[in-house]
Amino acid sequence: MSGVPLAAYLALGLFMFMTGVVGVVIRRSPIVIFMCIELMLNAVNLTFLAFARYQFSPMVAGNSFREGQSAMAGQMMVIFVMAVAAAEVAVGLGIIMAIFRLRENIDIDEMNLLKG
Amino acid sequence: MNVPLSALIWFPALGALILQLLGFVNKSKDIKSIAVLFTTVALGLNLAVLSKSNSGTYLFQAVESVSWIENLGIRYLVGYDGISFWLTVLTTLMTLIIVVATPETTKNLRGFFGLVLLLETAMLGSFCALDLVLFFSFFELTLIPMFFLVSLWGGPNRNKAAAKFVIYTFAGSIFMLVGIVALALQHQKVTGQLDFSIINIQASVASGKFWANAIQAQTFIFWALALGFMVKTPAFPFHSWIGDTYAESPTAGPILSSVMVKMGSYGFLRFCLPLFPEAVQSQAPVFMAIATIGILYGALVAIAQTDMRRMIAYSSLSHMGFVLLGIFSLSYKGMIGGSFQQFSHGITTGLLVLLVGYLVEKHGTADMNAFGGLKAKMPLFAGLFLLGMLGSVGLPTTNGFIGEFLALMGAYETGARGLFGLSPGFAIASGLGVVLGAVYLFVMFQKVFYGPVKVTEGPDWQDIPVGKALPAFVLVFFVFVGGLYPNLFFGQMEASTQATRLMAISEATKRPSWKDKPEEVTIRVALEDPMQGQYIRTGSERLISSSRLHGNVDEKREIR
Amino acid sequence: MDNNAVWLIILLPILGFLIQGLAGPSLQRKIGKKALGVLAVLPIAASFVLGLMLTQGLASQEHAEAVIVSGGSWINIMGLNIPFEWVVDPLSMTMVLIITGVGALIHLYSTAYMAEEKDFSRFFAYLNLFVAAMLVLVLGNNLPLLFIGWEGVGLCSYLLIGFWYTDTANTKAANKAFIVNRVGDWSLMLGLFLIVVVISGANIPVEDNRYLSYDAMLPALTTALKANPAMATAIALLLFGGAAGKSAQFPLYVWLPDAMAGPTPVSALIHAATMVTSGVVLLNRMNIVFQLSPTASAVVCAVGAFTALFAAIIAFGQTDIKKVLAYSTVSQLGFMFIACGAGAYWAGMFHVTTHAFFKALLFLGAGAVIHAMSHEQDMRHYGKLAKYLPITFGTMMVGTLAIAGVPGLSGFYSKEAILGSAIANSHAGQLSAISGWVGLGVAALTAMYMGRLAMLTFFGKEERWRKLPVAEHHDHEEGHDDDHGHGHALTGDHKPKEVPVSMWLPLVVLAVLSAGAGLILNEGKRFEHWLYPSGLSQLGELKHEVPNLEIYSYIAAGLGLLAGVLVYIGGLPAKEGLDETKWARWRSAAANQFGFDALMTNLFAEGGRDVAIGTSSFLEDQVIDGAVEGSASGTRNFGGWLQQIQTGAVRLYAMLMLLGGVGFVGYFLFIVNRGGK
Amino acid sequence: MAGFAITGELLFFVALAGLAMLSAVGVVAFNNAVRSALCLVLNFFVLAAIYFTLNAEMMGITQVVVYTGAIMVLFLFVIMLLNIGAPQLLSDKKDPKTAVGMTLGMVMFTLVALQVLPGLMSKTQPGAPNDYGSPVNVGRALFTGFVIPFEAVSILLLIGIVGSILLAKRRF
Repeated sequence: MSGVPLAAYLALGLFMFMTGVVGVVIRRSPIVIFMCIELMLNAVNLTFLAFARYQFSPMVAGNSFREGQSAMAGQMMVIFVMAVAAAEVAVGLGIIMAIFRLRENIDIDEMNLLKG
Repeated sequence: MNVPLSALIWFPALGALILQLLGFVNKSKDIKSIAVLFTTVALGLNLAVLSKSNSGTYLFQAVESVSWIENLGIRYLVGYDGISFWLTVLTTLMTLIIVVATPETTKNLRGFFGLVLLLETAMLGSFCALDLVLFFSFFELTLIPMFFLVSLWGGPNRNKAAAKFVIYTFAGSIFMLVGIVALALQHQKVTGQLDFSIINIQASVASGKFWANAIQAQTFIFWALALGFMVKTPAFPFHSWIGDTYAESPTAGPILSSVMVKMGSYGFLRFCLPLFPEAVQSQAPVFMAIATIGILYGALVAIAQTDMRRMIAYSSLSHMGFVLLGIFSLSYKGMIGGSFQQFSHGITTGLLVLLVGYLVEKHGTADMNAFGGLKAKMPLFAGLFLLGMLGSVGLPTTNGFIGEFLALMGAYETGARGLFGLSPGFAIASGLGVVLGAVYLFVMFQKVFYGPVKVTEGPDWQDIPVGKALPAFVLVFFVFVGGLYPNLFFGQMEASTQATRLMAISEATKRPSWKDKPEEVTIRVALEDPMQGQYIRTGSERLISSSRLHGNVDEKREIR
Repeated sequence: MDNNAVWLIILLPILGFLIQGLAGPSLQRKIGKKALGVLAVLPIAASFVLGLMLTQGLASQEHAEAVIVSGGSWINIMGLNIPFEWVVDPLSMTMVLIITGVGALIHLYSTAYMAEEKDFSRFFAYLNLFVAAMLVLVLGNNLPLLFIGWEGVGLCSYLLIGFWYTDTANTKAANKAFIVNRVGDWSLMLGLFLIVVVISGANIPVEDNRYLSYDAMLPALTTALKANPAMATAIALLLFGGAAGKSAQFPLYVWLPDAMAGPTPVSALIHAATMVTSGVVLLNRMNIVFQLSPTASAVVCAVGAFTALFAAIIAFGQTDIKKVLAYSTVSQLGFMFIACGAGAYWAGMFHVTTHAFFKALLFLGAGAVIHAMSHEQDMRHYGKLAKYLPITFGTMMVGTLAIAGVPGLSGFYSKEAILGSAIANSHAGQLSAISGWVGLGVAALTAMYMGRLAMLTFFGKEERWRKLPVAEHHDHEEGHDDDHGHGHALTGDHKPKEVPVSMWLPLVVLAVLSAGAGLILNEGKRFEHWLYPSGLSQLGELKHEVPNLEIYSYIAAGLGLLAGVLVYIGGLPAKEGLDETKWARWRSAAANQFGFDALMTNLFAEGGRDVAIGTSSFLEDQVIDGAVEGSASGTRNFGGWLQQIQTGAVRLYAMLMLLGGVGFVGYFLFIVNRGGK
Repeated sequence: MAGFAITGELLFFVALAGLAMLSAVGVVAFNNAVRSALCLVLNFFVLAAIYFTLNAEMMGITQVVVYTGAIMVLFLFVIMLLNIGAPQLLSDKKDPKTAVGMTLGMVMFTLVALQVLPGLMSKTQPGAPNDYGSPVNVGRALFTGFVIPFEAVSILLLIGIVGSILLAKRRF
């Protein structure tokens, strides 16, 4: 039904992922870095769904998966990624708030508590 | 009463757990009473298990085998024989002594006794484990309680001492683990079965198949295991943890340690000799040299110490040297002397440490220059100390003499006959250690107990109360029992010691095996000397009397 | 008499030890020192009586045969069986009689000598234990039992020398005695091992695996050694090394003079009469080994002769009355070893016997003098004591003449036997004859320094202690409980008093023995036939007939005594102790043992301690522990260096991660994939 | 390149993809955090649309609800709370990291794209049934085969809630 090749979805996913990676590296604001992480997660989600749609394999692993469930497994992963992302954002933003309250500054280059 | 061996091994750990859970018992006196109860029961269980012992066999007794990690061929396999027999007694006895001798004023008594009991389980487990992985687990389990005992109840430098002890011992064990795995893989290579049971591995070794194409590997694996045991024993030059550990531990530390070091020498007897016959034979001179250097070096360094506990630590190095000397003489007398010395070292060192601990408890120092003329104020204490000291220098009629005498005789004999590339020089030089042993102990005794009284103030300068001296009396009793009636101990050890020796020195197919059928168990003649290619008949060999063996006794082989 | 009584002989003193040691202090309070003293003497005396009865039984036989009383087993393992077993034979019974007889007298003497001592029971506990250990040594039928006694007497000697332990010098002397003895014990132990190795190596059957029991061992050993004489020399020398330690032969004699720090009865019992002779007993027991090795015998002779001469010369330099007697003991022990080296073992034992009598007498007499002189031991403060201490004087003179070798007294006969057999026998080659002649010279020297001792103590022109300052207040009667008698120095106004009966009675008995024993025992070679009924027949006949030897001996003793009397008749030569005369240099050199003791001390005690401290502080702390600590700090430093990478800049981490990712992906996609194709 | 043809669907996808790429670049490129956030919202919407083209309706809906509805609101809320309007606070200085990071990103993109994508160009026909993304099917899968992970995730979310409350409290 579709004339769009799988590779196109993957290319889009890859691009978004790399954009996110570059963003994490070059931006100093922790909030933006967080957004870039969300970007990467979404790129992964896209990839999952693309494979779920195109790479229909009858069996994945063991006998616990009925035929066709690999398609469902992709979607399930997406749901879980979303849940994890939600939790992560909630906690992460909470941390940023706490740090801001503590230091009145959220420049990531000045957070070096990890310095050995 | 039929007590399973596992009940003995795990009872102290159970006791430790119960002690932690009895939260409503808060008085330190009650806690101590409970701990005494547990350790007494453990000793009782030990005797109950051993009362069933058959001294005529070298096969393992009270064997229990439970599958543990099936895929890897690891089993919970425990049992005892004549070599571990007295070591388990030493463990339960010394633990009881420690618990009785621990003053009630010790902080956090509950935790303290918990760790001591846990350590008891670990040590008993090490002495009874017949599966290499199980042995290793128990072997390492001893480190944890010991670490906390030193680091929580120790002296001023306790943290460093505890870390040094654990890391050093652990570093040695790593090699051991590698050796254990290599051994199991070799077994798989030979028989197709991955197996960590020493009974099976030794059976394969005894048949000569095991090392048939791996003589090089044998030496390497032997050294991997030996390194771990050498650190534990301790053997020169891997001994430097012992001084700090003795000096910084609470009194219980060195006493426990004096039992724990037996795990090293026991390891040589239990694993190295039966499993690596060719390597043992070829490396015997190295170990004899190590033992000799350890004896002399330990004594020499002990002379220079001013801290009594540190001195006793180095004397341990010296005394354990005699154990190694006896074992690696590969002569029957030497090995039985070395095994006996293990027991007597535990007793005499325990006694000395206990008494020094009393001084430390009262005066906060073990520096011998801080004391003087104690004999005038504390005659009973001085008398007990003197007796312990006599045991330690190996005066005849004390247990120290028997072990050293037989170990030296064995070493001399093998050396004089030139077997295994040994020379009598090892025994001659080691004998000098007996002289040096007198030097450091007697000089220490003179400084602490003789001369003008140095400090007279304070109420603490009174004699040790008889009640507090009770553990010391028990140990003194054992010092003389061992010295005057050593046959009590030899009877149980003979069959296993001789079998272990023959496992190490016989030709491949003539080696005894722990898989021999009980009705075929025989101990061949004492002076049988496979290395000379003949059995020496002196008309004096005494078979272990046939009544003590299962079934009938083989007639001794005679090649003339 | 049932031979099992031998158990009683040993157990009685042990019982005494247990009573004194465990219940002593409380008994002392309850029944007093007198009764406690009786309790201490009784076991020894009873043992003596039992010993006498056993000897009776033994002597009544035509040929006294060794009886072995076996007890339980001690060490019994495959290939080695060491039971508790006792041997009743002439040699052991002779020693038993000496030990218990002289021992009982010394115990009796001590009850008075130590009467003012607070630790009364401790002293007797040690003394009883000593007797027990000595009995084990001589009665044991195997070498390990001998070794028990050997080390046991060493321990008792240690405890007794350090009896007054608050004085550091005493305790150091005690340590020295024990440690030097241990050097000898080391040698003895190696000898034991070698015996086992030789017998088992030669495939000689030994009954019941009793490799070290005399009766089983000696025949086997003889056979084995005849095939391998080199081993005989090795064993003999190792055994002699042990004997030299215990019997204070050069160079291991150094502990004996220092051991005089102990109470005087101890010096008499241990360091004169019994313990130091155990070396001779050992050589007698193991004589076959020495017979098979002329080389070792020659060494024994040479060491004995040298020790005899060396110690006799040193004795001239001593001013402490006990030290003179100590060196005299060393010198006399040298005589005994000359005899053993020459193969006349019985002569050695003969001298052991007579020496036990007269040397115990001399020591106890010296003790009486010391007791009378407020514990002053320096002969330079004595003089003209004969009139104050008539009994002591009389008995000591008997002892002096006996040791000097005056004919008719016991010392003459035993020395005669030694010198005669040494000169006449060629077993040890030329050395034995040389030793004999040296011994004759030493006999003269002995007479001379004993004359010196007698003159300085009992004769002279003046009572020299009168020159000492007068005490400000004298409270002699208060006793010396706390300071063990060292606090009351001899003062100018001191009046010596004769000792009480319990002290002079042993002196008289010993004097009688010293005078008569030699004559009686030597009659018709009685002693030789008693000890060696069949002779050492398999080893060749022993000669000890030397023409005119008696005359030489008369001359030696006479000249020596005369010289001693003439030089010292006027009391102390005016310049003794000062270094202006030509003799003074020699005298002080002799007093210092020609620097030998200092050399040994520097070399082994000081040097050894330096080595130990050096080892500890350098090898142990720097190298071995240093390597451990070094690896720890090395790891820490390396970690510290790596730590610098941890800047804490999160973005840098991210960057590095990305870099790593690129590298990783690149590696797999290009290198691995390519390689795969 | 069999079966590969320019169809309406492809054009529609290209348009959506372009929008998604632009908005993604916008997230990184804008200095102002609010603008970045808005770009991200746009990106999420577009992604939801793309999910619909993949027949994953349920996922598309969830994307809108969870991401744009919940997460992005949270972001904007925080930005507002912290008052990050002041541009100097968050504006980035010029930094070598920018150039290096971008280069590395492009290298990585090229590497992966060149290696992975060409082999998959021919795959144009979907394998899964068309109704695989319907709420019915997703729900059935979620509550049967994947019920344990689902419950685990619920616990995770609970922990997240507790954690964020704890962090947000002024005093601990």
